[in-house]
Amino acid sequence: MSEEKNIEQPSKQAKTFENPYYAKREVTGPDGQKFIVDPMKDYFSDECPTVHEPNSIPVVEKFLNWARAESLWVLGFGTGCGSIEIGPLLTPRFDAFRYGVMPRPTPRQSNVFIISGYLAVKTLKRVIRSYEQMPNPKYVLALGSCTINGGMYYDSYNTINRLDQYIPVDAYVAGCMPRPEALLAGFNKLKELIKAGKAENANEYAKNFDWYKANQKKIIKDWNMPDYNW
Amino acid sequence: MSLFNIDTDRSKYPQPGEDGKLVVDLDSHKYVKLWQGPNHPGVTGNMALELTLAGDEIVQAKTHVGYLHRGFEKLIERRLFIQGMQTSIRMCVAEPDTNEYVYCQCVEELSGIEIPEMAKWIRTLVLEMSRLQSFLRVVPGQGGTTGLGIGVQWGMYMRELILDRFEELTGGRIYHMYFTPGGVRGLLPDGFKKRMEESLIEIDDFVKRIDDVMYSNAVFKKRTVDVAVLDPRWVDKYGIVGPVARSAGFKRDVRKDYPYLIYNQLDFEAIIMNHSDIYNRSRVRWYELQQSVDLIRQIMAKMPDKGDFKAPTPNVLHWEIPKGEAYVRAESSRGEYGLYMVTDGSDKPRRVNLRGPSYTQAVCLLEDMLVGANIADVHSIMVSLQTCPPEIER
Amino acid sequence: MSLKDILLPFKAWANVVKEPVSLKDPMREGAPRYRGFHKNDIEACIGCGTCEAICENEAIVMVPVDGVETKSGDSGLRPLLDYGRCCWCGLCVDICTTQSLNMSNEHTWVVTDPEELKFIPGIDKKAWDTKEEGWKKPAPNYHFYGQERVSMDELHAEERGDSFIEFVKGYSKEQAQLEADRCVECGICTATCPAHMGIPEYIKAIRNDDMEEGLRILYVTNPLPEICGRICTHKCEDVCSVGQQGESLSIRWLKRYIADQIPSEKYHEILDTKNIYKGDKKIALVGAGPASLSAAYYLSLMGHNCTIYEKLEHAGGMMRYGIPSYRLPYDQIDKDVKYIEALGVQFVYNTNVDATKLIELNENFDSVYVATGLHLGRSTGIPGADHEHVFQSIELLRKITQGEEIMVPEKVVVIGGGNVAMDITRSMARLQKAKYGKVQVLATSLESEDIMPADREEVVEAREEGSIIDPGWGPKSIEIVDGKIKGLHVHKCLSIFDENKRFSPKFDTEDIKFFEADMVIESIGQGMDISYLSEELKSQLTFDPRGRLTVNESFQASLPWLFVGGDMVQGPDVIHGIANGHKAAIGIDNYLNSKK
Amino acid sequence: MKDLINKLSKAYELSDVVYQRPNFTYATANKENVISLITQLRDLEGFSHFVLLSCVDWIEDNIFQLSYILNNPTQKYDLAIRCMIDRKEATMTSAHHLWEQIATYQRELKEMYGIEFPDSPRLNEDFILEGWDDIPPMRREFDTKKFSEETFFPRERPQSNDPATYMKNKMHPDEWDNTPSSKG
Amino acid sequence: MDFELKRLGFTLLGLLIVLNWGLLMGAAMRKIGARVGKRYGIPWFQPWINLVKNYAIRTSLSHGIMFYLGPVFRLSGGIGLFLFMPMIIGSQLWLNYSFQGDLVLIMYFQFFGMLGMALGAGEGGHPYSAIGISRGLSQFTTIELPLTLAIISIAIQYDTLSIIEIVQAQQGGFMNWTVFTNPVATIAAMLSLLGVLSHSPFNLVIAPNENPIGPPTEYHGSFLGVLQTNRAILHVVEAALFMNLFFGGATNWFEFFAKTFLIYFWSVFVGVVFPRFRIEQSVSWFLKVPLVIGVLAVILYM
Repeated sequence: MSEEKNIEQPSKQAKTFENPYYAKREVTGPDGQKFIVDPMKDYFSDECPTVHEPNSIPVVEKFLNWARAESLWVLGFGTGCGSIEIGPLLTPRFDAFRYGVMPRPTPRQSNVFIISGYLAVKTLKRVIRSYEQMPNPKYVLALGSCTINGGMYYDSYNTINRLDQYIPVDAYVAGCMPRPEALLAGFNKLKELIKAGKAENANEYAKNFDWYKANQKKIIKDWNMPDYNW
Repeated sequence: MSLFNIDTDRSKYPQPGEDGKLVVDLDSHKYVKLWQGPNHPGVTGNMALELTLAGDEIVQAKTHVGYLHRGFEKLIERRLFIQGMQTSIRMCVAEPDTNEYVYCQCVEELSGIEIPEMAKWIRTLVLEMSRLQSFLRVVPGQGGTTGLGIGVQWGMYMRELILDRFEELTGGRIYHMYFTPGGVRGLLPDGFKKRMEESLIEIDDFVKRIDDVMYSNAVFKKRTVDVAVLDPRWVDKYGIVGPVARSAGFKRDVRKDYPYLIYNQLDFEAIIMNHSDIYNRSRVRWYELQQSVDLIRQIMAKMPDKGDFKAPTPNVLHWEIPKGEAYVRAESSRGEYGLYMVTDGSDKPRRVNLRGPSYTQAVCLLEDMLVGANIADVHSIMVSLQTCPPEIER
Repeated sequence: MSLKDILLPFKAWANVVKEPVSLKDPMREGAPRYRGFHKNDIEACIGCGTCEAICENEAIVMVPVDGVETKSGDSGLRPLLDYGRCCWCGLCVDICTTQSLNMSNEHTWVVTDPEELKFIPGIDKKAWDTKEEGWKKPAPNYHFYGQERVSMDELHAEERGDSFIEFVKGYSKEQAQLEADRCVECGICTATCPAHMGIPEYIKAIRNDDMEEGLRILYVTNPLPEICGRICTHKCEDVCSVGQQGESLSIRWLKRYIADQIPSEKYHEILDTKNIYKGDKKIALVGAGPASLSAAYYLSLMGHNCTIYEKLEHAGGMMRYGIPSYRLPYDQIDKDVKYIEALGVQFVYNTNVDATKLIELNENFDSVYVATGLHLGRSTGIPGADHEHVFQSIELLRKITQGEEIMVPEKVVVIGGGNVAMDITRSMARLQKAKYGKVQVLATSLESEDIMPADREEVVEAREEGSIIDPGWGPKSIEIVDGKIKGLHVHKCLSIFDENKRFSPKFDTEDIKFFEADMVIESIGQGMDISYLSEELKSQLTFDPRGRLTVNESFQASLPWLFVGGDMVQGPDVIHGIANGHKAAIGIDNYLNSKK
Repeated sequence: MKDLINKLSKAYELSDVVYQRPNFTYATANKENVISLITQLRDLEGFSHFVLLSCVDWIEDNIFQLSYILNNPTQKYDLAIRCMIDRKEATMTSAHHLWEQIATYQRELKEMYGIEFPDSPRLNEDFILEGWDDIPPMRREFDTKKFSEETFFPRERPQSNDPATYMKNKMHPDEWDNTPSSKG
Repeated sequence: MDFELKRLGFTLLGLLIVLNWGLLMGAAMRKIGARVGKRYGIPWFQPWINLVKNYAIRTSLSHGIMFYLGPVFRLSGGIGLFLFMPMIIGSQLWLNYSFQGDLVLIMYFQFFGMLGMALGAGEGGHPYSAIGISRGLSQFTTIELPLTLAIISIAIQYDTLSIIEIVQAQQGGFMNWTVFTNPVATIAAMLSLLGVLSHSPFNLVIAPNENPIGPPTEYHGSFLGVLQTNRAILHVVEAALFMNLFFGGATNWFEFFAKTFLIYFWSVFVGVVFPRFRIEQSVSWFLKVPLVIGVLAVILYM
């Protein structure tokens, strides 16, 4: 294989990632007034997350946790192949509505984030944004091998291997892909955790914010968003 | 040709500037930039549309994909031929068996293996079942995009019945991993035909109902008829295949044109319509759903009961295939689905390239078709083209 | 838009009075074929790691587990499943050589700690271990690798029956590659082979059609590939994981195939032994059998001068004088021996080493290696065994191979069930066929058919050639009438070993048989001749209870200059001889280096 | 099919013609001729359906193979035109004016292989990857496993054991290695 | 006890009843809808849990004062409607604060919440909120038109703008109900009820597919809780308005529950089997069909 030596290795592309959409710019308003727009400040809030302590009265907290457990609103973000099993889950065969599970189209109103399998780096960025927009308390249910240790795509250059490095995870469901039954079991586990007061990962995220951010920034090259995007 | 009288006047839309790019001055306050997706129920799967709106109307659309990119084609270059089977299947999650088939067929063609008769029948059966379950999702799904939820509910239940049959036959619910280079991984279980027939009877009933509730629905018609009409000239320009091309009057069906497996022993005709709006595209799929049911019945009636289902292959752990290249196509529910495989004599493929119908339909066709559409129709249009992001980016 | 279009959709309301189709309890069982979580039959599993090899996700890791011993044919490793990687394709089940790995139809497992999802099925007890249903190998004839041996061209029994020409023709290239293709490269054979040959590696070389690489691999551990490729006792094939369900790989024939492909002239070039360094150390080796040849080969490579002393006129020892040429032609022995000779090893033939000579050797050489083999026959000692027509198989075989005229009667009975017994049986059959045109040889052994020590194919081939094999009988007496042997009386053998696993056969004296014979050949084992050890030396050496010299792990006897090897130490087996020759070579080298 | 190839061979110097199936043919054309060839195929020979534009990396020969697969929907046959381009200066004439979809293929090839197609629309926009700053990932020299392990830190697992080595170490710990490199 | 104080007490009690009835009715309708889709649907107590859950959300993030006030406006719109809506005819205490000419005020309050929501959601900054609001306002304007015409028609018919009087005029047998005495106005009003209760085919404003959730996209936690509370009240009160105007009102709570349920069910009955109109389609539909009927109703009673 002496020929191989002759092959010139292309140098790594040095790219700058600047989206003009997010750059500071001067804008003339309809009334002719000029003003500066800084989307990174204006479109987002970059306030750091805070720890929200549970209610100090145990009985109240227990009651609230019961309500939280019985009303799981799922963010309808199909991140990977596992999302195909969310359809059957919410339709006649399995009818998860019976168990208080309901899809919501906006992260603001969701409590449960189902990471349905592999996450491409590009999706991870959106997942982080969506996760951060979800209100505290929030729970993450990770489906399938891919979120645990890379699964099928352990050697792919574009999918992450371990989800818990980037956002805290409450429960993992084994399978590739997990069946709706397994997903329901995942919800049951989540309910158990919430009722026991063990699902406080939103606070964990706030506490270890720097660690999570460092991990996230390590692989997302085109960051282009404030550190915390409310 | 008055039917295809498309409004080609785009003078009110952004015009190309000197460098050929459209000038959309967001700061002029004439346009709004809106991202639909990836976290949005109104896109099919995990993809995003960057829409520029003037009011409710889209003046510019860009498709953004890559949210599901796993680098399959790179990964398969690292996989043995037997291992590529379960990697390739995951390229499209909505209808995985076609992936399996084209992959296995490529390997078989390049290595010169002829699969046994029984395997051909079972493969055809599985492919048709796979088309059927995909149609059961997408046909009522077209109603779902406009808010008709009950069709989706029924359809998903019917799909569950097919998935049950799949589970029984193949051992998997969604990813069947049932074809292996050389044949399939088992015969039909006992009583399968009977249970299949029971499921098909339920589906027959569903077909009628969905016609009453969806295709005869005044509001549904209002939302879909004459919306997002496909110019027949676009079919070749964009490389449109499958039901979308057929609804525009192009009789293109891989099963008829390039018969594979045992499709030439089955009795069916390609379904065509001659005005491709959302309604007709969905209607073609509805007819094909019935056709699939019929084909499954034909297959089950004609197929032999017993037989070899796998041809002997070399030891799969070090199976080397001589240098060559092959392009194999099959008809999926979305149309022609092809795999281009190049081998170099080693035990791993040199290059695998998948050509799914969405590659053109969801990128360049969608980008052009959305211009002038109402944003409320974006999801309908995407579903009517059956865009599937994982097969675009793989 | 018509009124129908407005009214028809309301038909959907008919459902409201029907019972919903939702499952009351959604936790269903998987289908009988469902590919759920793994289970493994720990007893049946041999830890071959084929599952690991086929797993594309590297989800399977072979790990040692407590409670499973590493033994011949079982690596002691068991698959650990990582459900952070698994994709439930079930290929590991399909390819499993023992069919011990299966999948249950259990499909629900939720954890909070992902580390729990790594487990060893069968060892870590799981709820689904007892489930019957789930994915199994789809059909008995569904395989991922060939199950049947590629048959080798050989002469038919009629053609071969009367000549001593080698009857197994060897593989053609296509056949060899087909056979090599069946290998799953598990490597279970490697540790089992006494010489630890790189079996999967050289089989791979066959697949790649790279014979030179193959030969290099062979010579790393075995300098007699032509010989071993024909007559090795192939312990490797007994443990071959491919043989768990189908026929084990013909590892021996493949080895022979490699050696056969390369003419001896090219050996030097391929093995890169043109200019090997020669030091000043001298070693004498007694006996030119496989052990000595092997030791001499490796010692030469290490740069030592070797001289082999052989009593008979050719090298090869038992391989030449004990094994009939239809199994091992002499030119093949010569091919291997010549190459060793070409490395600078000196052969001194027709020289009997006796007690004085041995002392002389000790004085003239730096070290002496003795591997004189087992050349004395053992007698059954039954009444009539001292008759002149009762022969020892070893003796007869030597005479046959040396071309001496021996007595060939019409009816022969052979006592013994080992490979040597088969050799003499088949040799006698050939001689009889040549002389009388028909075969009347009968072999009987103490062991019953299933535990006969001879190789299966030897027995089968012997029967093909017309010999009768009637095992399970213990010899009682030889009937002699008028000084001529009439036949052999036998009685049924019930068991051979007692509860302490000591040799103590039990017979059913009621159940008797009589084999007619003009000649009886005893082939029940061999003994060694160590007359060349003087009493003085013997007193300095130690022996084990069975009368064998005790040696350390590098085959050094209690006298540091004396190394012992071959059949004398480990019993009659060529591959063991080669292996311990190699070990002794390393030992001698170390000894010589330390002596400096 | 053969007639067509013979006809085209004269004008375009086709080589390496492989008749894969009765209705499928592969042929290699020169880099300079390819665009005019496929234009002729589209306009005159009825190959109106463009199927696929793909690239194969023959790193040993230092070339990229571009494959243009064209389909004639009326005659129902396919023709794949291969074209070899230099790996070091990977540039190819764009064909986006022939079929709208080719622009997408070219965007992908630019991103995945780093092949330039001058004048192809939106060529330099991110298509699938986002913020990629390594060598183009589909090139053969890009080691995806290494990249993945360095970037995405997989969970630790026990070391796997090779049965042969493990058995030997366990059963015969002091005996020799059988790899060809160590002689004796 | 002072009558006014007592009335206040009864009004608050009525509000509680209406709220719970609204939640229960919502759950019942969802269960019925689920049955059409061949499934069981949510448990009947799910809305209460959702409400508690939403109020228990710890994060509460405001995008500005108007964002905060939006749900408050919306709730006051709903409560305002309730305050001036007589519940049970025949009991002085369940009439709330209905007074002469309250019909006009009720028409105003119907729009009031919507406008408050518009301002609040607009401040949220999410483009989908803005799109939802602009869609919602344009659609609601056209929904109001036929409703207003129908109300004008019955105002002319009964010659009053007081709901109590309209109800009392319908007493004495169901043949006296407006639905029989003025069917044209009833049809116009019932068609616009479909829009008022924002069910299919007129719910593009909050459609998930076309527009994730519309105006409340940014609302979460207790804000959403307020909106849900309002929704429960509003649906009952709207149904009560139609009950009072067209179906003879209620003389006891049982009648109240039955009638509001059926009126509410009407929108579900249509909503389940029809998909959504686009906004311009629904606008033109309201302007074509109910508006024409409404004009007809007015002309008939001119």
